[in-house]
Amino acid sequence: MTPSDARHPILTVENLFVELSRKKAVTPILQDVSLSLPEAGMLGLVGETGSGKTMTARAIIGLLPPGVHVKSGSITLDGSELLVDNSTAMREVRGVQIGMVFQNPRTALYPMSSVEAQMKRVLRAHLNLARPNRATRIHEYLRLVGIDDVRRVARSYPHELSGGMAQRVVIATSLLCEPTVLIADEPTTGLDATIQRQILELIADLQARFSLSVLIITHDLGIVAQYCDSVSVMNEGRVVEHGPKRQVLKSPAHEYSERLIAASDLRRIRRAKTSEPQ
Amino acid sequence: MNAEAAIMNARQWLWLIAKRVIFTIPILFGVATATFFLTRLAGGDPAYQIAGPFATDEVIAAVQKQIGTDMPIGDQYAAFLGDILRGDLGTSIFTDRPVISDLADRLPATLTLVILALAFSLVFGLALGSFAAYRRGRAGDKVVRVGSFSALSVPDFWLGLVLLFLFFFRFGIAPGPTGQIALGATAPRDITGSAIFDAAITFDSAAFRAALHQLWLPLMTMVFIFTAPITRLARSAVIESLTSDSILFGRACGLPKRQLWAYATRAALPPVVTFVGILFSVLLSSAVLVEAVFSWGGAAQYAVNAIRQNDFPAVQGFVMAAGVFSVAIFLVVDILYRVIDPRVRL
Amino acid sequence: MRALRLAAGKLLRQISSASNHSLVWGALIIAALAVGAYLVPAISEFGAEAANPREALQPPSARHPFGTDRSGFDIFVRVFHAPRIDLSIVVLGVGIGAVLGSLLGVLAGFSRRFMGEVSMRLADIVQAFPLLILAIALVSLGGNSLTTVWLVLAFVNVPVFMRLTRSRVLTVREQRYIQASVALGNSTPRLVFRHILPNSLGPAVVQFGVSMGYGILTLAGLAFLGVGVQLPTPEWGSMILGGSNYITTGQWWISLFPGVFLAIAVFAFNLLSEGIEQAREVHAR
Amino acid sequence: MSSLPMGNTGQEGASIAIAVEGLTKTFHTRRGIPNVVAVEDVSFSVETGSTLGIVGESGSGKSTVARCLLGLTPVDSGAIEVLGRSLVGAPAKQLRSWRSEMQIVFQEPYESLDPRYRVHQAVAEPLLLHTDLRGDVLGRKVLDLLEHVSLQPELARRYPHELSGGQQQRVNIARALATSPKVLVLDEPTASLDVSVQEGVLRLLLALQEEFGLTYVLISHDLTAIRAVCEQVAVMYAGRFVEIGPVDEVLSNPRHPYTEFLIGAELSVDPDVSPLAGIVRGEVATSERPPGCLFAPRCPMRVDQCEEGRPLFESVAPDHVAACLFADRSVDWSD
Repeated sequence: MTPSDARHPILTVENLFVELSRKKAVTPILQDVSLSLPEAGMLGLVGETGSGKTMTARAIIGLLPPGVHVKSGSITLDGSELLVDNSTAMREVRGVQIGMVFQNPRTALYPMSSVEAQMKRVLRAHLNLARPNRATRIHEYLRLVGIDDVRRVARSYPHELSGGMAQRVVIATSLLCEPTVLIADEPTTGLDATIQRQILELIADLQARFSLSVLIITHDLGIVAQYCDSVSVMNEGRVVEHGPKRQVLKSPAHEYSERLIAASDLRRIRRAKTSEPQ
Repeated sequence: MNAEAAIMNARQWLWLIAKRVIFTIPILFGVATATFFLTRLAGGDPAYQIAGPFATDEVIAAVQKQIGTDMPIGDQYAAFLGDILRGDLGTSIFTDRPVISDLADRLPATLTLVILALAFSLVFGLALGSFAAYRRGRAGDKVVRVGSFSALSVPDFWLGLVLLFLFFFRFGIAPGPTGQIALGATAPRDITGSAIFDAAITFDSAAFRAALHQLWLPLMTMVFIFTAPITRLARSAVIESLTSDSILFGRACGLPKRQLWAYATRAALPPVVTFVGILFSVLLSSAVLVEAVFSWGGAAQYAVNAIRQNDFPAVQGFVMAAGVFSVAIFLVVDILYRVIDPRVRL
Repeated sequence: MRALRLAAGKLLRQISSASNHSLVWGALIIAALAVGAYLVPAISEFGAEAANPREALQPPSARHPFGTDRSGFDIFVRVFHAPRIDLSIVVLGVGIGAVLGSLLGVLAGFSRRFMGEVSMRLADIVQAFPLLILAIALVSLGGNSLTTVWLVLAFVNVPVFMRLTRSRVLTVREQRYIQASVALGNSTPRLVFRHILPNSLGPAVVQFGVSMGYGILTLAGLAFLGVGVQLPTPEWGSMILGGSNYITTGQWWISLFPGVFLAIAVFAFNLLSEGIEQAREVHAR
Repeated sequence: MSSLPMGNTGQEGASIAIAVEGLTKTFHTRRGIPNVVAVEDVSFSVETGSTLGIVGESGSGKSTVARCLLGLTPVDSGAIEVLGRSLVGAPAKQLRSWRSEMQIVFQEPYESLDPRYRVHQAVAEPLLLHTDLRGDVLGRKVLDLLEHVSLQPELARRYPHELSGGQQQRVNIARALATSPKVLVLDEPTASLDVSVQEGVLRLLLALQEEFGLTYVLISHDLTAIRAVCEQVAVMYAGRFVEIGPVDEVLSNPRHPYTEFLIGAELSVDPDVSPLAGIVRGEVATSERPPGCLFAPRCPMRVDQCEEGRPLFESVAPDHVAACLFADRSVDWSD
């Protein structure tokens, strides 16, 4: 780990090994992954398909897919170890201390209930609020994520919402019980440029207002460059480089990060033809 | 504002139901047409069968005149449709009573069996299927999977016989194949024709116990068979919803297990409900055989006897009635589906 | 001879090491039933239709492993003989229904509009009837012959396959590779036969196993009601019927063994169908 | 009506490969649901051997334009001329034989390949349809094509699901190039690929263009890809072109507020280059089509006049037009 950030880390992952066992074969998924999310900071976790970035997020929140399990390592949230075999304790972490936002907002919401009904269930799971206060809080959070027509959206079913609107509802739901950490797994992939900007600005705004610590998982280096403080680059299940974004993006130390940054800058492949004077 | 929305909503629902009911009219018409032509096509002129193999030409001609088959086929068809619209399904040759009242007497017995079997199979199937889904890959799941897969292959009528042998002949805890009401047993006041239902609504506990005693074995036969496909379907549907993004998000929000199970099971309901519509006509087929095994005396057994005795109008009447019931179930399922799943609503 | 044995052993090892157990076992059981239908009667001392009233209603013994029925028929031989009737009629009936239904399904799926709608409503109507009653009515009114039985099996299976194939065609034709094929310059007939059809038949193949199982049950159910195949022809359903009156007096073997074989046959076809589905999933991945 | 936005691009004698005039397409949906206007009055032309980029967000109608260009979707009105042939109303058989000269590569590399065709079968298909090549000659040609898109010959016997996304897209490109077409429509060819793979595919496309003198239409939502490959760019919003011009000119000097926003919204990999401060509110309205400028409901410069009619194209620089009443003014994003 590079202790480049002076701030106290709220979430740390140390020497995490995760593997997939199917029948007799064991495939390593994550190898010696270490991360450090500074308090009230925004850390970008970048990598390509299959690099293990999503698995890292799911290991943190304790929701690895069937057959995938942690072999060794440590994950601590505000000093306390999360990798203890206790599902009830983990349930008190999810939604309460760590909120999570997924890539596909329209399938993340429960299709058979209205927005308000499913948000109420999340609220009831963690907080003891009187009935009218619940509705007030839900409306308050929907307004917080930039929804103007709160009453209509609260009554809507997920399939009636656009992708951007659904992602706002997902964010509102995951923040409903005031977690201190937000993990956003490709929160804007598949959304249009205009909507992507809206959602990213919203996350940045919420982060500043509530001193949220945000781990943003993405394949898009542009998001890292514009919104994060620091970045960890993953490739084939390993963190190959970590550091403040300026340092990593401007003078990458690892050969893979260098290639990734080069590939993201498509300007380089402009053909010779157009650069000639016409 | 809210009341207004509720009225709007109710109006939309009424309109939807009305639309669906109107859509069934051509299907019912088709059912009637198919009944008429299929029985005519397959059987030829029923007069020959009614009159018997040794009848003279004059007798046949008389029978033809009596049942109307001397008319051109188009006129016969028109007459048949006209009769149906008046609720007249003809007169049974064997019982010499209107087919419609014969059916009215016997259908409740059949429907008791079919509807109770459907209800129990649904409850057991959903429970077993969800259970297997939640314990996917573990021992419990394997038992349910192998069990339900094997049960799919068991012939219902044979199972009925085996159960009779075991519980009647060997253990003596079930009655023999003696129908809805055993000879000499306490019978409830006959209101609908379904012994157990009549006993229940007249609070006749002795008759209820007697009827239940007769009912449990045939019911068990059918429930055993039909729990299997529902279990398999429910299992795969619950697995699909358990692995969906929305359950993952629910878990990430820290929802309690109870809530997640409720989510997954509810999301698995639409395919199960759709399947019930298909299952109903299979259940009616099964009832034909189970009734025969247990001498149940319902409409299905009536139809089989009618076929054996070449009782042409009775066969036609039963096929028609069964078609109408199936269409009605399709209608109910279609509306239920929309109630359950907001995505296809209205 | 030795070489033959070695080859057979190798084949068996290969089969048992294959990961698709359902497919292998389903096929093996069906093959065993088919072979047994000719092998067992050939080596048995009893004929499948040889009555022997002096040995009527005998419980299972070394001489009659499955006992005898009221006419003194040896149930063992008859149970093995039965697939000759059961399997051949059902293969014929369901096979014709499947081919016809799938073809109509492709047409209905491709001509989406009017014809598609009309044929689907016809299928609705046929499927609204309880299948067994329809079959009984048609078979008994149509002269109670074996020809009518397979005709009826074909008839009731047409809508099943039609519906299935149509919905698959409707999905396939919206696939991107179909659009890509049009863009490459495929003509409509070539598009249908080279791209849409091969990609649309999978569910029908899976359904074929299920329909076979259900067809065997239907045929036996008909025979149990005394419709279609009749005693003394060896057939599982009619044999169960022959023993049904004796079940309440304790002669269980007459109905039990035919039922067990009937269940095994249906089980094998269900297994086969599941195996095919598995194989398809592996291929599609 | 709008004027044809692109005339002569300055180079004398350059031939036009694609000419589209007043293209309009409405999708008629089921009763009760309003019809969707996908493309409205779109006109453009592409010079032989050059690349036009069409950029827009989902639902802007850019993919419909791509399909209309190949005659895959019938148009409501307008004229489409590709390689001097009028596609609108052409008989199906004629259209089919023309397909050897115009091809398309779709966004989804896996979904575009028939799952039952091996790689060599997929690449051979257009050759079987349009040429007399058979047997060994055909086989050699297929291997030659695979080599051209940098695919190892061992992959020829694989099924699509046994290939990576980048390899699948190369198969699609090889198949599209098999009959040596002159026009290639690329509908988001790299959108579903990882960045490092994207770069390789775009490089390949450029090399092939150079080698065979291909004319490209590149449909994309990604300005970086457009900037890398295209000479001309058209910006599409809600079914209409709002700005067209040379790519450098349009992207460095945008005259339509929507274009300006799209450029400003780009997130640069360089942390020192910040994006535009303002963000466009709201979302594209899919069903309502007011009579005025379609962008007006979200536009920071909107005045009442904007709602009176569709703004006409205004020429702002040589070959550069924008359909905005304020094409000569820059946008004030402070909001």
